[in-house]
Amino acid sequence: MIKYPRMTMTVVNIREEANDIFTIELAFVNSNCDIKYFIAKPGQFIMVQVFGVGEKPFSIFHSVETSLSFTFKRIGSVTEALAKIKPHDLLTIRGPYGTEYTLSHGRNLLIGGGYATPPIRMLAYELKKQGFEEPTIINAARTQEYLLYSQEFNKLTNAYHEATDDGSRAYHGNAVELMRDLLTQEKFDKIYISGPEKMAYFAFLEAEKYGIPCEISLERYMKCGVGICGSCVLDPTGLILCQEGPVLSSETLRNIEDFGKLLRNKTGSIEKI
Amino acid sequence: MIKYPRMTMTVVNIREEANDIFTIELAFVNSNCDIKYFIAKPGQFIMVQVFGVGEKPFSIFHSVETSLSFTFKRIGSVTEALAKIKPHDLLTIRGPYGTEYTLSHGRNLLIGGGYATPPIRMLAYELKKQGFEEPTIINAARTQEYLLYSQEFNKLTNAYHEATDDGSRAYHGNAVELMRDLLTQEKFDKIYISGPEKMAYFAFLEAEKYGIPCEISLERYMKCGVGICGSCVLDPTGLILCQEGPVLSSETLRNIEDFGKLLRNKTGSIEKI
Amino acid sequence: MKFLGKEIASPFVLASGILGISASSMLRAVRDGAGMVTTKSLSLTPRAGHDSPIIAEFDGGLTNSVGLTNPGIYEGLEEVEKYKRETDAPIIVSIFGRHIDDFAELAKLVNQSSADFIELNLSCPNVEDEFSRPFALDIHKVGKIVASVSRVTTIPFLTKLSPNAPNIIDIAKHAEEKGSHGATLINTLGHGMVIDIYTAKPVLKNHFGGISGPAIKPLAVKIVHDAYKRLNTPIIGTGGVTTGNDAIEMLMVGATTVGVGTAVYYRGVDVFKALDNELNAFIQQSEFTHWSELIGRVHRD
Amino acid sequence: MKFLGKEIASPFVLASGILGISASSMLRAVRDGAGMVTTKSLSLTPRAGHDSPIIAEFDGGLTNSVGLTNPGIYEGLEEVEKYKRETDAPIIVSIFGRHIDDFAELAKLVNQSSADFIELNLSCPNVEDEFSRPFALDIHKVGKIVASVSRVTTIPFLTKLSPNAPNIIDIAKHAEEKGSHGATLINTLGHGMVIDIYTAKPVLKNHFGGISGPAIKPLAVKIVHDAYKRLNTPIIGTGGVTTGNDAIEMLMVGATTVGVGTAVYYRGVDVFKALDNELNAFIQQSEFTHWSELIGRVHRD
Ligand SMILES: Cc1cc2nc3c(=O)[nH]c(=O)nc-3n(C[C@H](O)[C@H](O)[C@H](O)COP(=O)(O)OP(=O)(O)OC[C@H]3O[C@@H](n4cnc5c(N)ncnc54)[C@H](O)[C@@H]3O)c2cc1C
Ligand SMILES: Cc1cc2nc3c(=O)[nH]c(=O)nc-3n(C[C@H](O)[C@H](O)[C@H](O)COP(=O)(O)OP(=O)(O)OC[C@H]3O[C@@H](n4cnc5c(N)ncnc54)[C@H](O)[C@@H]3O)c2cc1C
Ligand SMILES: Cc1cc2nc3c(=O)[nH]c(=O)nc-3n(C[C@H](O)[C@H](O)[C@H](O)COP(=O)(O)O)c2cc1C
Ligand SMILES: Cc1cc2nc3c(=O)[nH]c(=O)nc-3n(C[C@H](O)[C@H](O)[C@H](O)COP(=O)(O)O)c2cc1C
Ligand code: FES
Ligand code: FES
Repeated sequence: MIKYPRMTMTVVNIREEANDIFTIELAFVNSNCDIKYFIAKPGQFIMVQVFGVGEKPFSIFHSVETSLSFTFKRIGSVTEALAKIKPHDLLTIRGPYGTEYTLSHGRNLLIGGGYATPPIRMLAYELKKQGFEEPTIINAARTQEYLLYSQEFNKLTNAYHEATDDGSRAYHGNAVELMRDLLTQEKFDKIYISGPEKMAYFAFLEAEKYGIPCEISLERYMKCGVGICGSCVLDPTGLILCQEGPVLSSETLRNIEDFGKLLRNKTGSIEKI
Repeated sequence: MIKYPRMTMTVVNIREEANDIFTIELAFVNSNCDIKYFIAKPGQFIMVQVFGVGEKPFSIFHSVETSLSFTFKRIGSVTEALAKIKPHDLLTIRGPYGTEYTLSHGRNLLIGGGYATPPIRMLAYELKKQGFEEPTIINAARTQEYLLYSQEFNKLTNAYHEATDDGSRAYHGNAVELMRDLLTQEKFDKIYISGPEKMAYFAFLEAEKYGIPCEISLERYMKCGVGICGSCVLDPTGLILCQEGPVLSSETLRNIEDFGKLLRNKTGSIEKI
Repeated sequence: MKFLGKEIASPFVLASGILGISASSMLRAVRDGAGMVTTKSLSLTPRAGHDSPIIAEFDGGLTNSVGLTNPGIYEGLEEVEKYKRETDAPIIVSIFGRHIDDFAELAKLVNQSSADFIELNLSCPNVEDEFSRPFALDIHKVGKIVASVSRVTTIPFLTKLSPNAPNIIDIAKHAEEKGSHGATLINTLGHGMVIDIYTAKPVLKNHFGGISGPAIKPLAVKIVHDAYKRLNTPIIGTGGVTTGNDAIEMLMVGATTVGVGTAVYYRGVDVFKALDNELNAFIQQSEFTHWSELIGRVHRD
Repeated sequence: MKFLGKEIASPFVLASGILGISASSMLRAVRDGAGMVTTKSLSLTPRAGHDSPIIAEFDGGLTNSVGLTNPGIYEGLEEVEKYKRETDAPIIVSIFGRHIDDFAELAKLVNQSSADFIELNLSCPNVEDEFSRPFALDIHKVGKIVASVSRVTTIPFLTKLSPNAPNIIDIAKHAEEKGSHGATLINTLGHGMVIDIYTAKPVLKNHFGGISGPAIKPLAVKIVHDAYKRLNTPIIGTGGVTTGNDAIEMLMVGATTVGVGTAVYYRGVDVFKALDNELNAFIQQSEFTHWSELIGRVHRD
């Protein structure tokens, strides 16, 4: 009995979304594994392994029976190797792991920041597919080159907003500032966030002021992804992010003192975010 | 994943059927094991372990959801220890293992000899339960004290015959001689045999003369009971008796040169039967 | 029930290296029913350990090459203080060193903390290339380390040994004679390798790792069984315990308490609750009244 | 594909001690797709071995204490003759002795038979009490036995070693230098113990036994991997191979052929047919054309 089988998958396609941001599409190779396919939920992640280089967690961006995709930013050794991948190469993954965004009716605000936007994109598609109300979407990035999926978001909702730190496109400012403006004008029932933790943290504080429940996807250094190495644990509750996250609700986040402030690095030492 | 779990069972009852012949009834203890119960088929056997003494194969004599029974003759260390068992003691068993008698319509002759009669008793009950025609039964033993289950057989069929080697009761002679007599008078479609191998062998030869198919239960020295130690293998086909027997058909037996002649002892050496 | 003088609420001990980096995760294990916890093995300076993948599963357990990732003894002991502010459940601080002398230095630091016990990890098989052969294979080195730690500590300490040493029982006895107050048996079995057949490459980044989980349970049970006959000090029986029945086996052969590692992988951190329930269900149906009566049962009569 | 000069139809080898008492059962394995078979280990005189229970299953494999049951070398070699009359598939005669000198005496007898190869079982962990520590733990004794066998034989012989020796690779190399023509890696891992918790007694009559099956696969794979780097002679990679994928791992790390033991317990004697099919399915979907191309693949690039 293998609890979490590894799957060797074929690279169908790799494309550069923006400078240093790539999307890889993988196809299941039927014979390779007991698992013939899986369909992941928005918010869930996979561990992707490049042999000889390493294995890192990535959010699932798109998932159907035959294939799945993830988007990544080139920042270190594994993402460097991934950026060099060619179609027909093999990659080994395990997962999907972790919690998902829970879809709910009402006026939803979706906020995605930088290369952490993929789960928000997947969530927006899922809301549409399942016939939920059109959400309001904020997509924020440093500059306009890094605004991922603009065209798609535009098609998914009429209430699509963009923000760039440098004002190179649309709203001049960050996601939280834009959100703050929106909240003064509109009422929301729920907010979904995926982005840099500082951004997510301030967005959460803002939502708390208005009493709007959030679901926020967090990232931590994850070595095992399956709840044993302890590197992703959040204080003081001992929440195991790779299993009980990455998507956390406001109730949970209120008890996480680390949120927006501290994380553990490769050695397990506590660092400021 | 355990392929063949061991079950610790409670002794409900032990009774002496005849001199040195005992029957033990065991009850399943629900909490002890993943297996809550099993129902064995006539011909199958279990490995019974007396801790600190040893483990030996025994035919199942009676099997219902809550309990099972086996009959044994006191001849060596394990049966010696079994004879001393008291109600409420624990015994560990594994199984049921092996092939079963296949029930068939028509005129059936059942032949049981000595302490190998239990599977024949179980078969007779099963035929009755499933509404098959009343079989003819031959029950043979050295002396009348060793004629097991006489009353029950009498109730199970009107065509019940007994034989004793010393003539102390009923027919004076062995099972094969009685069978020979019967075959001259009656026509049978199938013969089921369980008894000492020499007896079974000569009964088989007799049946072959008349072209009547048999199913015969054999015994060999069985150390593992699960097809790996090789001690129960029959030449020249390499038949693994603990798995592919103990019940063998005439077609199979025709190819077994060892049948009635040779067996392997504790060391694996070949001995004459 | 007391273990080396400290009250424990259950026989289950979170094994070293499983979630033991932060006070918060260890407190969680205690809330979930662990009687005692062990920290991740701590060294004098922080270590990043090996790159991922650090675990490769096979049919029967895990191979791991975490490589002793830890934030170092100083930060580690801060977590111990956080932990002790919240609970009385004993905490064992696991330490390991690059050199023989490191152990005494580390033990001195732990001795000054609120930790209840020390565990000497002499046997991690994941850093051989770096540290040469594990100390636990060499009876003389083990004796030396144990003696040096014994001289500088006042709190009890345990010695954790490797099943790779054919003379593990002799080594455990020797450690006891040199002052060890208990033995943790066993560490992972070294080394295991899992190959990805589609790429013809080892799955672990470090190529091989220590073996844990159900696969090593009969080995651990045998070692604890033999150690019980020779030792006068308590044993934390560790290796493959995944169910209450596994724990009962471990206690019966002579473990005083039962270490739980890989079971957290299979059953989550609330495995401790499940193990407690499974153990209690057995006790209730048996002639026993407390789990401590199971200890060493196999050796009776 | 040839193994030590003899043609083999598949890489799968019936491991010693599994059904290998009679020619008939070994022929069955060959009919079912085994490329080669190994006899039960034979000694100078017949041995009854230990009393049943001789196997105790656990979650991950078997512990066994068969205790080297065998009808003795003379009767064993009669079975070899029967076997060779029916098939060209090579047969390996496994031998073991109580004393160092027994091996040469046994090897001489095998050398005069129709056997293709000899295997020196230096490592059975089930008879320690009787024979003191297995020879396979002592590099010098192994060297001595191998040299003595080398002097009296003309047919190739393999040395079967124990994973309990931390220096198993050095020992395998030493054996090669002393004349061994190949290595069988590994024998069972010793010792394992399985406890019946309702009676608080060991399940095995002999209390403990050697561990086999999936539980030891990563250990066997690592040992074969390391041995391949050091040895110039072929390796029968043995330990836990249960599926075609397991066999592929074993070949890729460097096994020339693959021993199959406990898988017969799990999947029956026709496991050889299943393994052949699973291996061939993989080959057909891969860039390879023959299984022999998999050998040592992990060491490329
Ligand atoms: C649940 C989850 C989902 C993720 N999804 C995505 C995704 O969809 N796309 C994407 O590009 N990235 C994602 N990440 C982050 C991604 O795992 C890291 O970027 C990855 O470590 C990069 O690997 P590398 O070897 O290229 O760089 P590394 O050499 O590992 O890292 C480069 C730098 O980033 C830091 N770092 C790495 N990982 C983390 C982390 N998790 N938290 C904080 N700092 C870190 C390192 O300390 C180092 O300074 C996700 C992480 C998590 C935990
Ligand atoms: C499938 C099967 C079903 C069986 N069913 C029954 C049953 O229902 N009742 C019953 O009493 N016995 C049965 N037996 C036989 C029973 O297993 C033996 O009698 C048992 O070995 C006795 O164990 P012991 O330790 O008391 O005697 P042991 O000391 O093992 O044996 C005493 C003597 O009997 C010989 N012997 C033991 N077992 C066998 C054997 N299988 N074949 C040939 N010689 C043997 C020994 O060599 C020795 O000489 C069955 C055997 C098999 C294989
Ligand atoms: C992922 C992982 C990390 C481990 N890290 C350590 C460690 O840092 N120090 C240590 O002494 N043992 C470590 N071990 C060994 C365990 O504490 C335990 O001895 C071993 O895994 C056997 O128990 P188990 O089968 O219950 O896991 C680790 C084991 C695993 C699986
Ligand atoms: C029941 C049993 C009996 C064995 N008997 C022998 C033996 O006589 N000689 C020997 O060299 N190895 C013996 N072995 C070891 C196997 O040949 C093999 O090396 C070991 O079991 C590992 O392989 P596996 O996991 O495929 O079973 C025996 C193993 C088992 C399970
Ligand atoms: S990444 Fe290891 S516990 Fe979460
Ligand atoms: S009894 Fe072992 S093979 Fe049949």
